Amino acid sequence: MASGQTSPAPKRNFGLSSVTRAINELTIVVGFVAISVYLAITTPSFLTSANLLSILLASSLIGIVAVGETFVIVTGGIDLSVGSVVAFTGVMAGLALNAHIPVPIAVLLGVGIGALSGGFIAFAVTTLNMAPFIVSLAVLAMARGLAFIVTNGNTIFSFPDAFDNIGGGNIGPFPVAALIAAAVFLIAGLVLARTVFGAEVYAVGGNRDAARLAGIPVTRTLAIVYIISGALAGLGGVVLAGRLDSAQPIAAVGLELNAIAAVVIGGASLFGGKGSILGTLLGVLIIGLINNGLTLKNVQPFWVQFIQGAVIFGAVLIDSLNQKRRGG
Amino acid sequence: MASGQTSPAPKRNFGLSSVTRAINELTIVVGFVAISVYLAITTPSFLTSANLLSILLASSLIGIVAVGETFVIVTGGIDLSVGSVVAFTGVMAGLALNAHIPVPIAVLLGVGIGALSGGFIAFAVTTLNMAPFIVSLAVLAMARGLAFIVTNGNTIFSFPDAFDNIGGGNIGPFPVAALIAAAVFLIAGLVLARTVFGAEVYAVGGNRDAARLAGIPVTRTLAIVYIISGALAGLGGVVLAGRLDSAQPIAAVGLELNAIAAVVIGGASLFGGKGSILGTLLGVLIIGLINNGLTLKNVQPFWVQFIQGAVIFGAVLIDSLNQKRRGG
Amino acid sequence: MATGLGRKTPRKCGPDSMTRLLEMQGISMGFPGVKALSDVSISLDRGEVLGIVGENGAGKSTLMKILAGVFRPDAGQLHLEGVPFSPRRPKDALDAGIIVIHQELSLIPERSVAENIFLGHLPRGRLGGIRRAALNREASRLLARVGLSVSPRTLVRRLGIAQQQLVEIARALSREARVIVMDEPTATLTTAEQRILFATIATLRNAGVGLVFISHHLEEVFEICDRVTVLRDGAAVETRATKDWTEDALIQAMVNRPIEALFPARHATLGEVLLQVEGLSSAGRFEDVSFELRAGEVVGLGGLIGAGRTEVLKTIYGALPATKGKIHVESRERHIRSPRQALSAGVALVPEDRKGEGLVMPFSLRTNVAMSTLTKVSWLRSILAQGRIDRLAEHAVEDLRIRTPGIRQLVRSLSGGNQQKVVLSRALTTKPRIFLLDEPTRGIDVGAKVEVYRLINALAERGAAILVVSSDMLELLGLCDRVLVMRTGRIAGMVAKADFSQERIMALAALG
Amino acid sequence: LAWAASAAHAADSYTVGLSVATLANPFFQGMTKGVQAGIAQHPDLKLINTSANGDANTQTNQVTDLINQHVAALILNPINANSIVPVVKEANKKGIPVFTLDRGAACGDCQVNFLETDNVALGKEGADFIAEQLKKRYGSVKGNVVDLEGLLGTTAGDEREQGFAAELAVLQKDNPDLKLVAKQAADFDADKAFNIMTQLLAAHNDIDAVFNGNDDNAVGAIRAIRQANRFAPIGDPKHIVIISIDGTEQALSAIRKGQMDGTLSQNPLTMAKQSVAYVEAYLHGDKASIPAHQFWPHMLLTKETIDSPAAKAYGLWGDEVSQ
Ligand SMILES: Nc1ncnc2c1ncn2[C@@H]1O[C@H](COP(=O)(O)OP(=O)(O)OP(=O)(O)O)[C@@H](O)[C@H]1O
Ligand SMILES: Nc1ncnc2c1ncn2[C@@H]1O[C@H](COP(=O)(O)OP(=O)(O)OP(=O)(O)O)[C@@H](O)[C@H]1O
Ligand SMILES: [Mg+2]
Ligand SMILES: [Mg+2]
Repeated sequence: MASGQTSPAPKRNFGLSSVTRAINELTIVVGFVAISVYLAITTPSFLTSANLLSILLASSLIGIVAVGETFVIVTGGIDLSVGSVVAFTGVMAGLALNAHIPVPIAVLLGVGIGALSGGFIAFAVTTLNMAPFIVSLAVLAMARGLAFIVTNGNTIFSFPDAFDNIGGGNIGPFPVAALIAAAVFLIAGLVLARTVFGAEVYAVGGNRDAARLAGIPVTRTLAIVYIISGALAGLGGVVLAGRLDSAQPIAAVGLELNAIAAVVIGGASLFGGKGSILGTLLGVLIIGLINNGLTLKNVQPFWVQFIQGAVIFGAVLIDSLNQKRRGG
Repeated sequence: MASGQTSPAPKRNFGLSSVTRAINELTIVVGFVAISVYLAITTPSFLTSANLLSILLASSLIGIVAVGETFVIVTGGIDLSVGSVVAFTGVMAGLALNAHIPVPIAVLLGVGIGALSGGFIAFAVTTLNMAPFIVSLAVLAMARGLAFIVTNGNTIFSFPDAFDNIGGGNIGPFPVAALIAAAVFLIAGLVLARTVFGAEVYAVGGNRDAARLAGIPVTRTLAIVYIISGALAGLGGVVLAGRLDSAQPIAAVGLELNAIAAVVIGGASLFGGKGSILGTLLGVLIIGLINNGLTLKNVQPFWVQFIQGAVIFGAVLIDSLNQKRRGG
Repeated sequence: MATGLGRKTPRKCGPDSMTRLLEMQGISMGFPGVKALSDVSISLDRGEVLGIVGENGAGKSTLMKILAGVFRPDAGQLHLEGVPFSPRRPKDALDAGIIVIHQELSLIPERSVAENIFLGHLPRGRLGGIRRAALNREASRLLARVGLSVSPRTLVRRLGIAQQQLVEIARALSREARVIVMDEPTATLTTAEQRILFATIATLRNAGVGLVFISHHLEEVFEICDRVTVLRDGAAVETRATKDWTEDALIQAMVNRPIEALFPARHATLGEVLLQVEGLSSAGRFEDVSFELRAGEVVGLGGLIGAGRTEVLKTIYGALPATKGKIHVESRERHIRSPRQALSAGVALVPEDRKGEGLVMPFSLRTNVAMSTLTKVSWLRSILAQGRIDRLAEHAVEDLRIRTPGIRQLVRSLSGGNQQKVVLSRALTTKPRIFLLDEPTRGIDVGAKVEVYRLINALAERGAAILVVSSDMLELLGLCDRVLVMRTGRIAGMVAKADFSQERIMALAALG
Repeated sequence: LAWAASAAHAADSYTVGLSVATLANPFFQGMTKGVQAGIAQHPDLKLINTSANGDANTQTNQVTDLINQHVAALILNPINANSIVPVVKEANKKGIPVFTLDRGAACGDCQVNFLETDNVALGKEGADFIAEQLKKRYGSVKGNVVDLEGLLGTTAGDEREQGFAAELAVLQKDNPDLKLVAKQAADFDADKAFNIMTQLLAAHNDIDAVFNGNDDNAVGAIRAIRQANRFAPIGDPKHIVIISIDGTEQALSAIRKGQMDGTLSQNPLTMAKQSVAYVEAYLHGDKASIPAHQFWPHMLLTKETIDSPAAKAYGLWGDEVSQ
């Protein structure tokens, strides 16, 4: 055994994975920039600060929810319940406020109920070993039902200003909701990319059996991920109720599909192990940009859905062509 | 080393697989029977032939669509577009009829457009290597948009009787739509369980790389599966338009989630490789029974969604507990 | 080889027996950052068994995947019976009668054994229906030929990994073959199955089929092959008739350096009992397993496939539930219910199925190595310290001589043996005192094997206790201080070093 | 009418089947409550109530189930006037009288009575209201108008838009400075309206008035104006006129607070009670008093009129329904 044996010198692919990832995100960035430039040129009011802030504001609810969805999707799961949970937590917080419960407690209640609902999904997925898709589909129906049951179908409205400001206030020129979303993105981005927990989330999504045998607390990781998603949906419910000064049991129908679309446009794989908060941010902003463009350009409403679908398709198409070109 | 040496005799696993499968389906059957008995005892009008036929009729649309979804899910894919495709093909067939195109051609047009839309998904999934979830989500939005665009948002109505009979007529005591659904289930059941194509569908879903290495035409199999799903959604669109003597661009919103729920209640796994048409039939009928029961028992509408969610959860829970008990 | 379901009679010899059955000429192939093959030429005659040996990552599997139509070469030609041949997908190769049993198992877990065997050419009846009766009948016949006695209706999911390997072999026999390639078919097999496989190979050879046999077990290569080609660093360095090779020459050609002893000497002193297992049972898996491991001791666990060795290891490790029994680690009773608890009790496991349970394939080497010690390579046990992770991975690459372009290489693109080293290096990061190694040298080349043995010795010398499951009899005898033998879920007996012989172990493993 | 014979039901109690399009909007709740209240006034009537959750096929299935239960009469609030026709005809065949609420069945006399609000008129009056307010502000009908449509493909959304667009076109002919700066579908969804309005406010700093397809759209518009710091009280030259349709509790509250100019109120409660009264009359053989079609009156509610005796007489259903 000659000990001087060397392995073949690393050639051009040292750190390839991070370069690859950067290129991946670059594509989205390019798409993002292209749409922005197009809108800036064709629509005078696009590049005003009021308009740009309005995009951030419009993206804040879906953004908050999409962050939670990112965690879930990176583990290879999916959470279809978030739209219904936004509605349910919104009306619960609203009912609490109408019962003169102080604002901070009502906010905590909304987030807490969201976390509980996430905990329920987590329990079913981990302990009962049920498929996330179907569990969260069941919770989608149950949470929506509960939202109607507790409100008797009525709109709950007229909340204290302190509450409304969470969704509808401004700090300086910045909408509070957008600031909250920014904080959520920042913290989640650091957690997923830089912490032990984040690494565990990726490992569980990459290969659950291997993660378990490597000593990673798979059950705990999965549970936390669904609780995060539920809690953020709860936060979304609070933000939405505040923004509209009212909470409706029918709110946010279909929000989950938009959130999932944003996460996937951002480069995550529904098979798990792949995705990032930065990607999700770009995905959310692309959707926001497009909606903004459609509004600014006064596109005929009939076309809006079609164009949104085409954009989702285009974004993922570019990503997959890129991967192909790189021989992935 | 003695060369006549044999490995230890197989112990408890002779033919275990079919027993397992039978037990699995048995659970659904038991659930199905339990619900039926409960309704029969507590609701006098449940066991009338008119009511039972109405359950079949009510289940026929979701059933036809769920059959296509079963093929897709067994390959490990998913088709979220079916609800929108039902609406789009319905209005296209309707427009054709209103342009005095003969009924059979209008029917073929509806089915054909559905197949085309499935072909589009197939192309994106196979050749472009895009994730089925996101492709079909994009098609969901695009097909819905197209349905609005071609109709200008209007309802298309007043079709020839020959067309309406497809969805709303009877042959003897039997609703034509239910007979069509029965035929679809029968043929699909035979194809999936008994043919080489069916085995290939399972193989592609069970382990795609292995299937390719074994020389199975993976791309073709996947393509056919999405085309089947699209074509059956098209057939669903025709049946629905016939039944309502009208076609609306807003029809069948969310139908995909119900169809997927039925397939999963029927024992299919969203990871692919597992599922059966018989299971899907039971899943569809359970959903039909529950909706019927909720009306017959005059359950307050607010509770309906909650109960539907709870039933989905319960069905899959039983299945997973069973699997656990067997140490699966 | 027709099986009765095949359409034509078996092709014995080509029309022109002067042309070679198969020629691969000047094959080159690169992956991003890796030149896997450069200008490799091999040839194969009818009725010949060609052995291909080489270190991990030498390019053996890549060459065969080119033949199978999985990869397309960057340069080079293939000729089949003198006719140019360029398979674009696996089906092309299969249709031409080239059957490859790939190194990675490729079965459909939720389908029956019979369907898996005939996958891709199921007997088609009217209207595309499957002829089930014929299918099961033919599958039974093939199963008997490979010595696997399970019902053709059993789901593959229910089979152990070795049984699955036999199904793969049966699958190759189901096709009308001109060339059969076996890429490490014996890696998971015990001696008994290996004997049956060799008998089968002999029959195939006599029927005029050309075979390529890849193995890291050189004694097997010497036994079954007519010629042997050595690949090193992507190049074919030498081909000779088997009789012209000696083991030393072969190893020398493979590693380009001399190997002194396959099993290096160990100078460990036995210390206190580190692991004591008493009456351990796991319902339906194994019963009443008791043994102890001492510091500095290397104990083998032998047995036939399906004996339950993997299950014993996984149960001690907390990955499977124990239904009875006690486990003492360093004289303290421990209730280990999860791998996490096992690791913190100082017990590490290297699983046998590295693709399914060992590695996260789409992740980098670095991430895979760090997976068990994330909190230790972080600040405040929660924020990852990238520099520490890099150093951990770099050390792993150095210590175990992992052949990789860099620590950020995806493990998916490492060769099998190097992947195994990554799993081993991860187990080392938790600094355990008790090692449970399940087939630790499966699919590893000789050079790497010796390194693993040295590593095991070094661990033992530092006072670790090591339990090694292996289906390689020579390894058990050469490496271990004593060998426990399992039969159908029970410990059938123990063989002390003084009594070591293959016959003793086989007798305990197989006889009633 | 051939099926009238079944009114000779000898039973002393009748089961009435109700199918509303959805319960996702307070208006339909008002309708359900109105039917329930009406039934409660008649001891001989019992109710089975269902909601179709916005899906025409579900509604057809539910009505089929009700028919198979042999209800004595059906009160239907169809999702779509055309798609309900087959099942209405089915009911006719079985001798079950059908009463339609808010939206009819497109088969003429297949229903005993069709009671609705005039959606086209609502849209038209919305345009007129805006014109009037602008005239007050500028002395002439001019200014920039935003149209937040309802959900496309629904009768309410489409007919209101139709009425609004037609009237706006008429107004624009005489007043070329009356401009429609944006028309977007807000889908009867407050959050969607909020997002669209936020962006429109960023793009146009001179919006004078917003027409809303319903009160939920208006809620979103109001909140967007507040968030953008563009709110000015009614009467202020910078005030953005908000007019919508329905009269939900939240709209009433916003009008009282001066956040919103007005809503064209319907009254689903009284309308539904009336429908039950027709059912009762019909089942007791009194068919002469039942009109085939009837527009239920609507009323413009503004800060001035909302607490007037006239409004009280008309009924503030939004306030009543949540009690
Ligand atoms: N899909 C792939 N992508 C990138 N590199 C690959 C891929 N497959 C193999 N390689 C690289 O090609 C080289 C040859 O690998 P190959 O699997 O052919 O080796 P091998 O001789 O079969 O080794 P082993 O004995 O370990 O199975 C290795 O350096 C490996 O890392
Ligand atoms: N098809 C099957 N159905 C049920 N149980 C099975 C089946 N195959 C194996 N088992 C059980 O699983 C246990 C161990 O199987 P496995 O092949 O993994 O054993 P092993 O000794 O670890 O073999 P290996 O040599 O492959 O490591 C045995 O107790 C056997 O009874
Ligand atoms: Mg190899
Ligand atoms: Mg084993």
